[in-house]
Amino acid sequence: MKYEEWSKISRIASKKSLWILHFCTGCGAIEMPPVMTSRFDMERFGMAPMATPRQADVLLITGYLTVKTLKRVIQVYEQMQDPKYVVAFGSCPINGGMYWDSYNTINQLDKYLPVDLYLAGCMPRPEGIINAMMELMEMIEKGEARGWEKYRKNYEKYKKNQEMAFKFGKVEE
Amino acid sequence: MKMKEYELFIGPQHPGITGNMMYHLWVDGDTVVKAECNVGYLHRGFEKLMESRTWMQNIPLVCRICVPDPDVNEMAYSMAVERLMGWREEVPERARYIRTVVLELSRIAAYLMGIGSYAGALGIYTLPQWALGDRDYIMDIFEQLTGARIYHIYIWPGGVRWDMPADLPKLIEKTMKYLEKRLKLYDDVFFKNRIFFDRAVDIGVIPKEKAIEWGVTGPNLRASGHEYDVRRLEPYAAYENIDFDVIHYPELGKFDVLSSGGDAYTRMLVRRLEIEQSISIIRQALKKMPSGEHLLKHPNWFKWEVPPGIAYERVESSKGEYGYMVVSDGGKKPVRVHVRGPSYTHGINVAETILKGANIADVSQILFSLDICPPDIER
Amino acid sequence: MKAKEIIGRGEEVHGRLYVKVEKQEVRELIKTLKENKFQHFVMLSCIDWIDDGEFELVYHLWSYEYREHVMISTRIKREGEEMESLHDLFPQIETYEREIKEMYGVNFIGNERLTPFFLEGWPHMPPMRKDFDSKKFIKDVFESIPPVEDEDEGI
Amino acid sequence: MVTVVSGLINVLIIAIYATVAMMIGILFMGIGRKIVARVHNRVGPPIYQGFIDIAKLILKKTNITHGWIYDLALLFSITGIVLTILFLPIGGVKLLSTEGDAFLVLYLLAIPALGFALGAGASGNPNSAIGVMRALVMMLSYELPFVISMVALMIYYDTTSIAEIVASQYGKWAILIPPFAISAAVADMALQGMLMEAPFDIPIAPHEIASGPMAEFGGKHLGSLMIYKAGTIVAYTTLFVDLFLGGGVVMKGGIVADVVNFIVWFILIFLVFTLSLLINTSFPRFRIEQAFKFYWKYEAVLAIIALVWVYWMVIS
Amino acid sequence: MSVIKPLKAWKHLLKRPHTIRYPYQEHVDMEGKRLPTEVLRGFHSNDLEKCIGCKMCGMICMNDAISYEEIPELEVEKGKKIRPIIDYGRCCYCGLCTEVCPTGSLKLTPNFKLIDVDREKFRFMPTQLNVKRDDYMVDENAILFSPEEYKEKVKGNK
Repeated sequence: MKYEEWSKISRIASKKSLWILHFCTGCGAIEMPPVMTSRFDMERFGMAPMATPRQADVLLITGYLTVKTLKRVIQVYEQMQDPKYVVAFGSCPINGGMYWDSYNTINQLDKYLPVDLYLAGCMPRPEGIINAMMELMEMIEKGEARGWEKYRKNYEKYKKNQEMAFKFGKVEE
Repeated sequence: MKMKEYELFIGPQHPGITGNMMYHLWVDGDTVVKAECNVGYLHRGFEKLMESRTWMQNIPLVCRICVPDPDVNEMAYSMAVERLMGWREEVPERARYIRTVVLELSRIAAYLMGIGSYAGALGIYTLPQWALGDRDYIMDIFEQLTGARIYHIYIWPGGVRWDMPADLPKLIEKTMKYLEKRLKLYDDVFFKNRIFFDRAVDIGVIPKEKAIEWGVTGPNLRASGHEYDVRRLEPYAAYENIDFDVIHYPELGKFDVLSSGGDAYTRMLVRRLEIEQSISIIRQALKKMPSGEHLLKHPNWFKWEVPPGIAYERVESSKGEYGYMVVSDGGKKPVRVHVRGPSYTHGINVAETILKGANIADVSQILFSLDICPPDIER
Repeated sequence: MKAKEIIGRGEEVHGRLYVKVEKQEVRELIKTLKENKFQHFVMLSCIDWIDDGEFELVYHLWSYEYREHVMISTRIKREGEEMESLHDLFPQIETYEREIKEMYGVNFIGNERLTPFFLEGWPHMPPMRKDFDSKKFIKDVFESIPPVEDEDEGI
Repeated sequence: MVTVVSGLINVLIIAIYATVAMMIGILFMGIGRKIVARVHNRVGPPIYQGFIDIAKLILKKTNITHGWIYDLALLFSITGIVLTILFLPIGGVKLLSTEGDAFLVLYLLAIPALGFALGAGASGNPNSAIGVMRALVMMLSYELPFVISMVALMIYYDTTSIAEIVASQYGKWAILIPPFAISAAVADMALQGMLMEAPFDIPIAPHEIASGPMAEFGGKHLGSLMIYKAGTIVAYTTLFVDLFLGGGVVMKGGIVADVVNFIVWFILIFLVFTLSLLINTSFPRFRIEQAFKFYWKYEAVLAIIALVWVYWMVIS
Repeated sequence: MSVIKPLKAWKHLLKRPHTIRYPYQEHVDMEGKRLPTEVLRGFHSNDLEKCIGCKMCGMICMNDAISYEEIPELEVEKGKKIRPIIDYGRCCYCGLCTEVCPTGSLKLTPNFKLIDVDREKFRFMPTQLNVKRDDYMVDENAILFSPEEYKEKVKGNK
């Protein structure tokens, strides 16, 4: 069994059983319960909410991120085990959304975490979330979801950006 | 032999926490000795943003504060602006009834989510699946009425944005009948369940005499025995000519009173019975709804100046008393908008006092029974 | 207005009793109101009147029996004036004071829990004050952080 | 030479025996999630979801370990479970069941739980420390009624070998005899505790202590933990079926009888597992001291009543 | 306070679950009406001929989501040649721009499906998309209601 077949099987296996971390980081988390429960039931795709980062594969950034949450999100992201994926919901992670001029929210999630997939909608609908998950599955199967490798390679750059955000820019200002 | 106290973080990433906040517990064996709340994970500085937006631009911003129950914000903000503009009596009658229907539908959706997550904290995963699945039918109603599932941007100062379509009352009536049938099943499976009684009675008690002083409002206050409801104390929308009774501690309808009140058991039953009240309110409102205009004429949105003054309006949300203080100096933008989220007192002072002496297993149950919504606290 | 008889002064603004008092009388007023059935402390707000150079602290009280709302408002200087803490009357005042200390920089004497509340490690001036320009803050803090490009795109 | 070959064949049979049992366990996890989903009024995952989950976990790239105790503890529990399965006759096929293995199985019940606790303890997460304490208290509480009901069985059939009990139940299942109906109910509640299904899933409560001992397990460790869970499903339901439902022995005779017995055994453990799952869907979770009181007060009394009744029947 | 009553939950085993198998089955509400309805506030659609480039929508939008771009080859009798470009990394789908648009050319369509890896794809100029319900929706002839037309439709049945 050459390496390609083996990694293909592991990709198909991880595609069919994506475990999502139970962490509502922003206001988009209100559209997760309908997807997780009986009306849309994401478990038929093998997806299940997991309590701890160790067991999770997918980290959902549902909406805006304040600096305080960003610290916890990065801790949780680093605890998750590779291969891990980040999906960003709504307009806030793309370019700041409605809180673009708020002093406490970060505008572009891309500067701090490698994002595998963006999803439009100021609070995407459950159908949108399921579309995004199906898209993520196809990307995993084709091997394009390489966010975690990007994080490993540019680790110092990400860390520098995160530090600047945590200190709210230059301290002496 | 005093066990070494160790600290436990019910952190922002934890299924047993309602939303995005953190409790720092000092634990001795199995009981909590001291609890400290750490919030601020969802602080977007709403009030700072509102000061840099005109009166009409604030409406889409305002409804994003409390996520499970968004219409309450739009209503309170719109009432405050109407009060300042002097439109309080001129709001069309039909708009008042549509607002009542929207608020009650939003309350049922928030209660279903509250009951579902509480039952999940107790360990029965059937009820969250049912409750949140049935909540989705109400989201379908909102989508056809307002054009969006969660953030409706539908209640404007002076009325409602669009009129209610003709075929919607039929759909609302059908959904209400469906919900009533489902509520009977919830009672059999959870509310009359022996283990719910074992786990929830006399847990996290808010004593009746201390409840008002701690600033407890809403279902938690009514569960402690006070018969106070903002819809009855300061009627708004169309609540004067709709009769509903305020559920509070001693009268729990068909459920037997098993505790001294103010505990998690009574709080959940008050929420459960208020769903039935909301269903009957919606039916009466739909029956009595007159025809007519649904929105007052707005001045030009770019040059809209609200006369100076300070106004405070309160609305009964599913979490408690939701208040908006709006201060205007006659300019195009509000000088100050201060939001009184009901979970401000429930989440910090009340939770820290009643978590003392609780068992670790009951910490998440108490927090869910208080139905704390963290964006209320830090806006 | 029943509250007007109890206090004796204040004018009715939009259906609420609005009372302007000096800084020292606030504790006295709230205590009398608390005895006469105004037991529900609604909230404590702080309004920044930057042109008059003052903060306005508004204490909101509500009585369930009379169904009336009283706003007790005092004015304190924007720079360096302190207010005494009233958290012994109502426990939740302590949290409101924490928030106002962090957002406006008003120091409350006697409140020992004025630790940072919402913002962790905030080095700049309190953000809710009107002279804090958040758009400029965004430009030089968040915009100046460079995006992370990948040197070799296709791996 | 012959003994070596037959020895090897024996080892091969035992290996197949254990893997088949594990595969059935993983299949049951998939079917179980489907049944629970149906009660939740939703569709639920495909039947083979258990296999996919374990495959995904084992093929994870990184693997975070907290020292060698943390790694070996899992092997400790998997061997314990496989050993328990080997000592239990499946469908009448008696593998290692000898005299006095009833007590051995009781002892083997404790090993996997200890291995599980060892691993969780080594992971250093406060949540899993609490979870370990709860798991041990749970084990202590459901052992007592289960042991009493087993003693009642042993007195009635005056043997200590499970294979004997299965054989002597050929015509008449033990559950049909009045006193054993009570001890079967007691054993079923204890089974609920062993499988960690609600209302006794206190150690792995996600809402209270972030899935307790399993908080730190991820990747390959979690995969082996799921195999251990699949093993427990088969082992404990087989134990219950062997003791009270005649171990699925319906026909005697050659290969055809073995196949029929195997099918009957499969159906019986499926029914017992489904019953425990359905109880799981309709009850919230006990607190740990309530569960302890439930087992030691109500269950133990019932078990003693059945024991006394059996003893009186045996004397007269 | 009973132990037998909760077992009533088991009768769901015989019933068909009310889950919507979404990508393979339409999202339908209780009365069989297909969702999302025409009223849903999704992506914009702008009739480039009717639009006069008056920048009113840009002024009302508090998220600065709308910027403008010159289209030289547009022949237009009155108004400027600039057309709005909407950045869906800022837009909150509130619809205030459609309420303010004097000529009524800017409308909100029920289309919501936009998923991509690259951030830039979320910023585009909404043209008069003959909004084909995206491929997950079966119904091709999407009736396109703007809030004003919707009001007429509703006013009819007062």
